[in-house]
Amino acid sequence: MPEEKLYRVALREALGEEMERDDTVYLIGEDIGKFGGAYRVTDGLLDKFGAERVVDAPIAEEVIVGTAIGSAMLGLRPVVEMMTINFSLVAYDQIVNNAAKIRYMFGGEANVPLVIRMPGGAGHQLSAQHSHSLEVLYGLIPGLLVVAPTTPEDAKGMLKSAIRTNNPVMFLESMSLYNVRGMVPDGDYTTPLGQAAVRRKGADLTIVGVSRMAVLANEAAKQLEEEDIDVEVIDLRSIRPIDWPPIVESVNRTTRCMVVEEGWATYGVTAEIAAGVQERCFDYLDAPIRRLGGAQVPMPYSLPLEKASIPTSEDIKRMARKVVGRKTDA
Amino acid sequence: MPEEKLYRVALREALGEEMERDDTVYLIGEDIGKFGGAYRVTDGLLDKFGAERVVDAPIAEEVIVGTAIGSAMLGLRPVVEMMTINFSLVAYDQIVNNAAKIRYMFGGEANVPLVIRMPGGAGHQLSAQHSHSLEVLYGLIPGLLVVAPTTPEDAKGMLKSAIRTNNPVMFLESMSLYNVRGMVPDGDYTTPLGQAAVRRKGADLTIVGVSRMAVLANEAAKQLEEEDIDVEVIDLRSIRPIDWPPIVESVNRTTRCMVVEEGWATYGVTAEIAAGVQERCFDYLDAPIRRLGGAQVPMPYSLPLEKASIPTSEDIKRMARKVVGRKTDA
Amino acid sequence: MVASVKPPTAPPHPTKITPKMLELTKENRDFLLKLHRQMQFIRRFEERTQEQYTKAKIGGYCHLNIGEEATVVGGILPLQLTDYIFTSYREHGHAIARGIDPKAVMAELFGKENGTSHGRGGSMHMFDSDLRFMGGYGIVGGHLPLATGGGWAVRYKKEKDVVFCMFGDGATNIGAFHESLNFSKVFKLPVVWFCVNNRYGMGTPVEAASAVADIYKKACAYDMESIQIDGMNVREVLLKTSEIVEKTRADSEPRFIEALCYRFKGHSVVDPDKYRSTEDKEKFRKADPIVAFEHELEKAKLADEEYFKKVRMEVDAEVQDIIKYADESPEPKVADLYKYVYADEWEERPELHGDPL
Amino acid sequence: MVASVKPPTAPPHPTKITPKMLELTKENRDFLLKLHRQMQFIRRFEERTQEQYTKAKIGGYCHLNIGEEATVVGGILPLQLTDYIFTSYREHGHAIARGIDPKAVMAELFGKENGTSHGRGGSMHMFDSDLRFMGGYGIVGGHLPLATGGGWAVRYKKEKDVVFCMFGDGATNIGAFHESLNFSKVFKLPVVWFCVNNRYGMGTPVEAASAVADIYKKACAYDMESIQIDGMNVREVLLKTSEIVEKTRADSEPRFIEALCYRFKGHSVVDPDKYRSTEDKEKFRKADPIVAFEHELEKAKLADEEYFKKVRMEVDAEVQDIIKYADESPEPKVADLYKYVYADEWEERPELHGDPL
Ligand SMILES: Cc1ncc(C[n+]2csc(CCOP(=O)(O)OP(=O)(O)O)c2C)c(N)n1
Ligand SMILES: Cc1ncc(C[n+]2csc(CCOP(=O)(O)OP(=O)(O)O)c2C)c(N)n1
Ligand SMILES: [Mg+2]
Ligand SMILES: [Mg+2]
Repeated sequence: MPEEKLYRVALREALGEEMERDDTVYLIGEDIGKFGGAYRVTDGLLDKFGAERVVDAPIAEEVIVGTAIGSAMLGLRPVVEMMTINFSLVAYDQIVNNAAKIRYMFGGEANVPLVIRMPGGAGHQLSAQHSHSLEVLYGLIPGLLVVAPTTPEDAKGMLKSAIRTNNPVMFLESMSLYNVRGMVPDGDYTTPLGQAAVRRKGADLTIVGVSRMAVLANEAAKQLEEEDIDVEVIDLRSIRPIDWPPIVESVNRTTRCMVVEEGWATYGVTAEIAAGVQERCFDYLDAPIRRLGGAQVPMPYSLPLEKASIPTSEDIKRMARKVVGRKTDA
Repeated sequence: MPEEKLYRVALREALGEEMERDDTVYLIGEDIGKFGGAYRVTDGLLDKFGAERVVDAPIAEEVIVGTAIGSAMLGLRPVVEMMTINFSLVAYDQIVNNAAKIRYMFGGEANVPLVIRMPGGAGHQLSAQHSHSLEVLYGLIPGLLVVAPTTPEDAKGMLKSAIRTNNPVMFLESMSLYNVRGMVPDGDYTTPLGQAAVRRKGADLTIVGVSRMAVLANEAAKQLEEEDIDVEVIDLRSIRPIDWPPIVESVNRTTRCMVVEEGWATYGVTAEIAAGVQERCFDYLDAPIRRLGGAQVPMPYSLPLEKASIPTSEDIKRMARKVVGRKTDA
Repeated sequence: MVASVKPPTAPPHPTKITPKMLELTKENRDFLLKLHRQMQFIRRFEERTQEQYTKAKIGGYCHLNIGEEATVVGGILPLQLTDYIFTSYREHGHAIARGIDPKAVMAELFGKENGTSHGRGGSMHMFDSDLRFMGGYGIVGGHLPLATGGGWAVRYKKEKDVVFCMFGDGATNIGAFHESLNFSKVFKLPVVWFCVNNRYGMGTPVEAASAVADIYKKACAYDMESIQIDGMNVREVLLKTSEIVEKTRADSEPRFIEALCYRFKGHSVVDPDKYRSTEDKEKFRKADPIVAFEHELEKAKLADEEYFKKVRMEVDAEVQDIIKYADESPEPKVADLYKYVYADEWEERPELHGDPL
Repeated sequence: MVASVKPPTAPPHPTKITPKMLELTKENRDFLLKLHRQMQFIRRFEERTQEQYTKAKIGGYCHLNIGEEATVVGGILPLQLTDYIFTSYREHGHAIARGIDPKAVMAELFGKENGTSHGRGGSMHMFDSDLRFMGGYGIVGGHLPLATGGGWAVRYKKEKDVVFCMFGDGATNIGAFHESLNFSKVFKLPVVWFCVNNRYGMGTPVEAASAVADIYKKACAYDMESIQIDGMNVREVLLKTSEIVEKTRADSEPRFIEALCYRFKGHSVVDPDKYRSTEDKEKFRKADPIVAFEHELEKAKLADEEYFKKVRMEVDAEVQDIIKYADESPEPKVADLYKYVYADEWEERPELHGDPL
C-alpha cells in the first residue's frame, strides 16, 4: 500500500532495494556508514549490507569520485554521496573531464554507470562555503544526465532509474526537502529521468520551478488562486536534458512564463529555460519571461541576510502578479 | 606610435609593464619560465624578472591557485597562468570557494587582487580534455569578474586593468587568437573591464559574440553586407558583469538578435544573453533571439568531427539569414 | 575588524617561549596561571556557545574546541603578533587565543554586524586582519594552499614572519594537503603545518582514513622535519611549537607538527556522537588538558582548587557578559546584502547584483 | 575495439617472468629477441608518428615514448592479459606493448573510424576494453583515481587481477596522486603504481617540482612497499615489475615502482626542447635502452649488428604498411557526431544534442 514517507526515507529505500536487486551496486562517500550520513539518508545501510558495499571513505573527493568512475568502467554501479554539492567542486575535474567524457573520447568502448547524489541549497545558516545550489555546473556538461527530484515519490523512483541507466547521473537533492513527507507507491517502481512534471494546471501563467522552488511555486500558486491568478506549475525535475514539450505546450497556452530557482539566476538554470522558451514560444508570448533566483552573493551567515538571499513564495507571488500585469503591490 | 602586434605579444607587454610598474605583481604557473609558456605568452619574462617573480610551479593547480589567493590576501598581486581552462577544473574549488568568496565571507576585511589567465577553445584537435570553453563556469560566480578580450589592444589594456583591480579576475584568452595581429596603442593605457564593445554598426540584426566568436561574427557580418543584411556586431568582452546598455540599445534598434559562442549553448553564456535580452527588449523584438554554440559533445579528435563541432562564419551567416527572415538557403 | 577592545583574557605574547618559562616555579606563576585561565575561558566560551546554539541564538554548523584547548592555546601562543594564522572551521578558541575580542567572536556566532566578519561568516569564518588571523575555512584542506600563499608572500617580501596553518587529521588525506606540503618545501616557505589530530574526522577514525595513523610521518614524502607531540599537555605543546616556529623563522624551511588530542564533544553541536566507544571517551576525559594542567599547578603548589573555582566563576561571568553583548548587538542591515561582494568601485555596480528586473 | 588482427609484434605473455627467462642464454634467445624487436618496433612507430605529424596527418598534442621503451615493454609485458592498465597521454607504445593492433593505434592517430577510439580520442586517448587497456588520459594525475577504482572493482569482485597504473614524475605532485595512493593502501587494493620518471615534466626538472627527487620515497607516506629501478634496462624493468605485480596479486597490497629513464625528444612533437642541456641529452643518449640491450645481446652472442639491421628494416616496413593502412582508413562520419555521448536509449535523444532551432 502506498504510504506517506519522508524524502530521505524514500531515498534510503531506493538505495536499499537496488542494492538487494543488483549486487554490483555499492555506496561510497564520507561518513555514510558508521556515522549514518551527514543527512542520515544512508542510515542503517551499513548494518544491512556491510562495509564492502557501504564504504566510509577518507575525506578525498577526487579519489572518491574517481574510484566510482573507475569501478563503473569495470562493471560496478557505484552510488556516490557527496556530503554537499559545494564539496563536489573539489571533484569537479573528475566529474567533467572523466565521468562525462570517457564514453565519448573512447569512442563508445566504455560506459560509466554512476550516480552522484548530493544535497544543495541554503536556509540553514551554513554560509558561503556550504549553501549553494550550482545545478548549472552539471546541466552544462554533455555526457551527464542531471535530475533534481522534489517529492518523495520522485526521489525514490528517479534514484532507481539513475542507478539502472548506463550513464553518469548527477542526482541533486535539496537539504530542505529531506524532511518533507509525501505518498510513495508500493513496491518496485521507477520514475523516468528526463521528464518534467506538471504539478498544477492553470490558464494565466506558467511557472517553471527548479528543485525546491517548484515546491514553493506550488504553494504560491495556491495562494494566487485567491487573487484570481490561475497558475500552471511545472516542476523541471530534469536539468539535463530539459523536457521542452510540456513547457512549450503550457506557455503557448498561458502566454506568460516565469522561472524560479534557488541559485543565482544570472547564468543559472533559469537563463536556459527563459532563453529556450522565448525561442520556442515567441509568437505566443504576451510578456517577457521573468526569472527569479537567489541573491547574487556568497551566502551570508546572518539569518536576516540569508533570508533575504533566498526566494520565498512571497517573492514568487510578487513576480507572478507583475508578469500577469496585476499591480496589487509595488 | 601604435603598432601592429600579436595578441600574445600584447599580453606579454601588459605583464612586463605591470611588473615593472608594481613590484608586488608576480607570475605563477606551469612552465611559464624556462619553457617560455605553453603558448609562449610569458616568453622572456623569466630572464627579465627572475625566478622570484616568474614562478615555474609543480603540476598542482590547487596549490598554484591557492598560493596566489593567499599571497593576494597578504598584499601581493599574482597573475596565474593556467595552461588551459580545462585544467582549471582541478582548481575550481579554490577559485569558487576561496577566491570568489573570501572577501564576502570575511565581511570585507580581506581583498583578493588576483588574475587567472587561461586560454580556452577548440580547433587544434586537442580532443575532449583540452578543448573546451567553459566561460559560464566563471560567469556564474558572484565575487568574480570575468573577461574575454578578442583583440590585441583589448588583451593588453584589459590585462592591465585586471592586474590593477582589487577583485579576482578570470581572464579568458582564446588559443586561436594568440596569433592574431592588431593595432596596439603606444605607452601605458588601460581598457576598462565590464564593458562590451560595438565592433560594427548595423540596422537589421544584432549579433552578440562571445570571445573568438565575436571575431567570426564580424567576418560574417562583412560577408552578409553583400546580401544586403546590415549586421551590428557586439563583442561581449565582459562575461561578468554583462554590459547590458549597448546590447539593449542595439537590439531595440535592430529588433532582431542572435548570440554566438564557441562553447555549449545549452546553459551557456548565450543562454543568459538571450534570456536577458528578451527581458529587456521584449516589446521591440520582431523575432526570437537565436543562439549558436558548439556541438554538445566532448570535443572529438577527428578533424572533420571537430570542424563540425565549432561554429563557423558560415553557420553564423546561415542563422543570421534565418533571423532576418531570408530564405536564401535551407 | 570591528572588535572594540582587546580581550582581557588574551595572554601576553612573550618574545619567545623558553623551557625555563614553563617550569612549574613561583617566578612563572603569573604566566602559567594565564595559560590556565585562557584554556578555562575557551572551555567555558564553548560550553556556552553550545547552549546558545540550543537556544537558536547561533545557527549553521558549529564546531567546538572542547578537549582541544591545549593545542589551541599551546599552538597559538608561541606565535608573534606579526605571524599569520590560517585555520579551519573549528576555530572559536583559535580566534580567542590569538587575541581577538571574544565579544567579536560571540557576536559573529550570533550573526551580528560587529562580529569578526560582520555577521557574514559565522562560526566557520572568523577573521581579523590586524591580528593576522587569516580566517577559518569550511572546505576541508582548502585553506592549506592559502597558507602556502601566505608563506609565499612572506618570503617574497623578505620578511621574517611565520605562517601557522592548523588543520585536522582528516584533512591530511585530501589532495590539497599534499600539494601544499610539497610546494612549501620546494620553495622553502616559512610555514608551520600544525595538525590537530583529535583522532576522528566526523565519525571516521584516523586509522580508517589514513594509510599511516601517525600523521606526522606523512612529512617524510616532503623531506620535512616533523614531530608528534602530546596535545593534551599545554606546556609541551607550547614549548615544542615554539621551538619549531623559531626554527622556521630562522631558516624559512617548512615544518610539521602533529598534536595528539581528542575532541570531547560531537563533531558539531548537533552530532549525537554514537560512533565512539564509551571506554574511549572515558579514557580521554581522564586526560582532560585543563584538569591535567590543574593537577600540575596544584602539585607545584602554584594554585589550589579554590583558585580554580574562582577562575571558573570569573570566566563564567565574563562569558555571560559576552553573550549579553552579542545578543544586544545589531543585526546586519538587509540593505547591505551586496556590500562586500566586490572591492572598490565594483561594490556598487547594480548589474553585479542581478536583481530581477 | 575494432582492431582487425592481433599484432605480429606483440610478444607472448608468459605466465610469469622468472629471472631465469631473462638470462642471456641461448634458450632464452627467442624471448629476448622478441623484447628487442618490440622496443625497436615502438621506436620506429614513434619516429614515423612524428614524421606524420609534420605532414599534418596527425594533429593535436602528440607525446612520444622514444627513449622510454624499456619502461614501456618492461612495464607492460609482465602483466597478465586479465590485468588492467590505466595510463597517461604518452601511451602509443603502451598500447602497442599491450597487444593492441598498431594499425588501430596509428588509425587513431590519424583520427580514423577504425582507430582504437574510433577517431574520437586521438593520441592521448587510446582504449581497448578487450585487452583491458583502460585508456590514456590527458589531465595529469587525473587517471590515478580511476585506477584506484579499477582496484576497487577487482577487490569487490574478489578477482585476482592487478591494476597497473602508469604516470610521469610530474604527476606525483598533484593532489590526485596523494588521494589515490592513500586510498589504495587504506582499502588494500591490488594496484601497482608505476612512475615513469623521465626526469622532466614538460620543461620542469623533477627536483624543481618535487620535494623529494627520488620519487619512490614518496610511498613512505602511505606505508607502501616501493622500489626504484633502472628504466633504461629492459631486463631489470621486466624482472622487478614482475616481482612486484605478482606480490600484489598474491596479497592485494598496493605497491610502487619508480623507473628512471629519459625522454629523448621534446615533451610533445612541437616542443623545441630548449630547456635541457646538450650534455644531459648526450649522456642519456649514450644509455639508449635499445642500444644498451643490443650490446648485451651482442656480447652474449645472441645476435649481431646484421640481425639488428634486419630487424630495423623489418619493423620499418611494418610501420610503412601501418601508415598506409591508417591513411586509407575511413574518417568518422559527421552524421555520427553525437554517437557515443550517451549510452543506450539516451544516445538518440535529440534534446541532448542541443542543435540550434
Ligand atoms: C572537502 C570537504 N569534504 C567534506 C567536508 C565535510 N566535513 C566537514 S568537517 C569534516 C571532518 C574533518 O575532520 P578533521 O580534518 O579531522 O578535523 P576535525 O573536524 O576533527 O577538527 C568533514 C568530512 C568538508 N567540509 N569539506
Ligand atoms: C592537470 C594538468 N595540468 C597541466 C597539464 C599540462 N601538461 C601536460 S603533460 C605535462 C607534464 C607532465 O609531466 P610528467 O608527469 O612527468 O609526464 P611526462 O610528460 O614526462 O611523461 C603537463 C604540465 C595537464 N595536462 N593537466
Ligand atoms: Mg579530526
Ligand atoms: Mg616526466
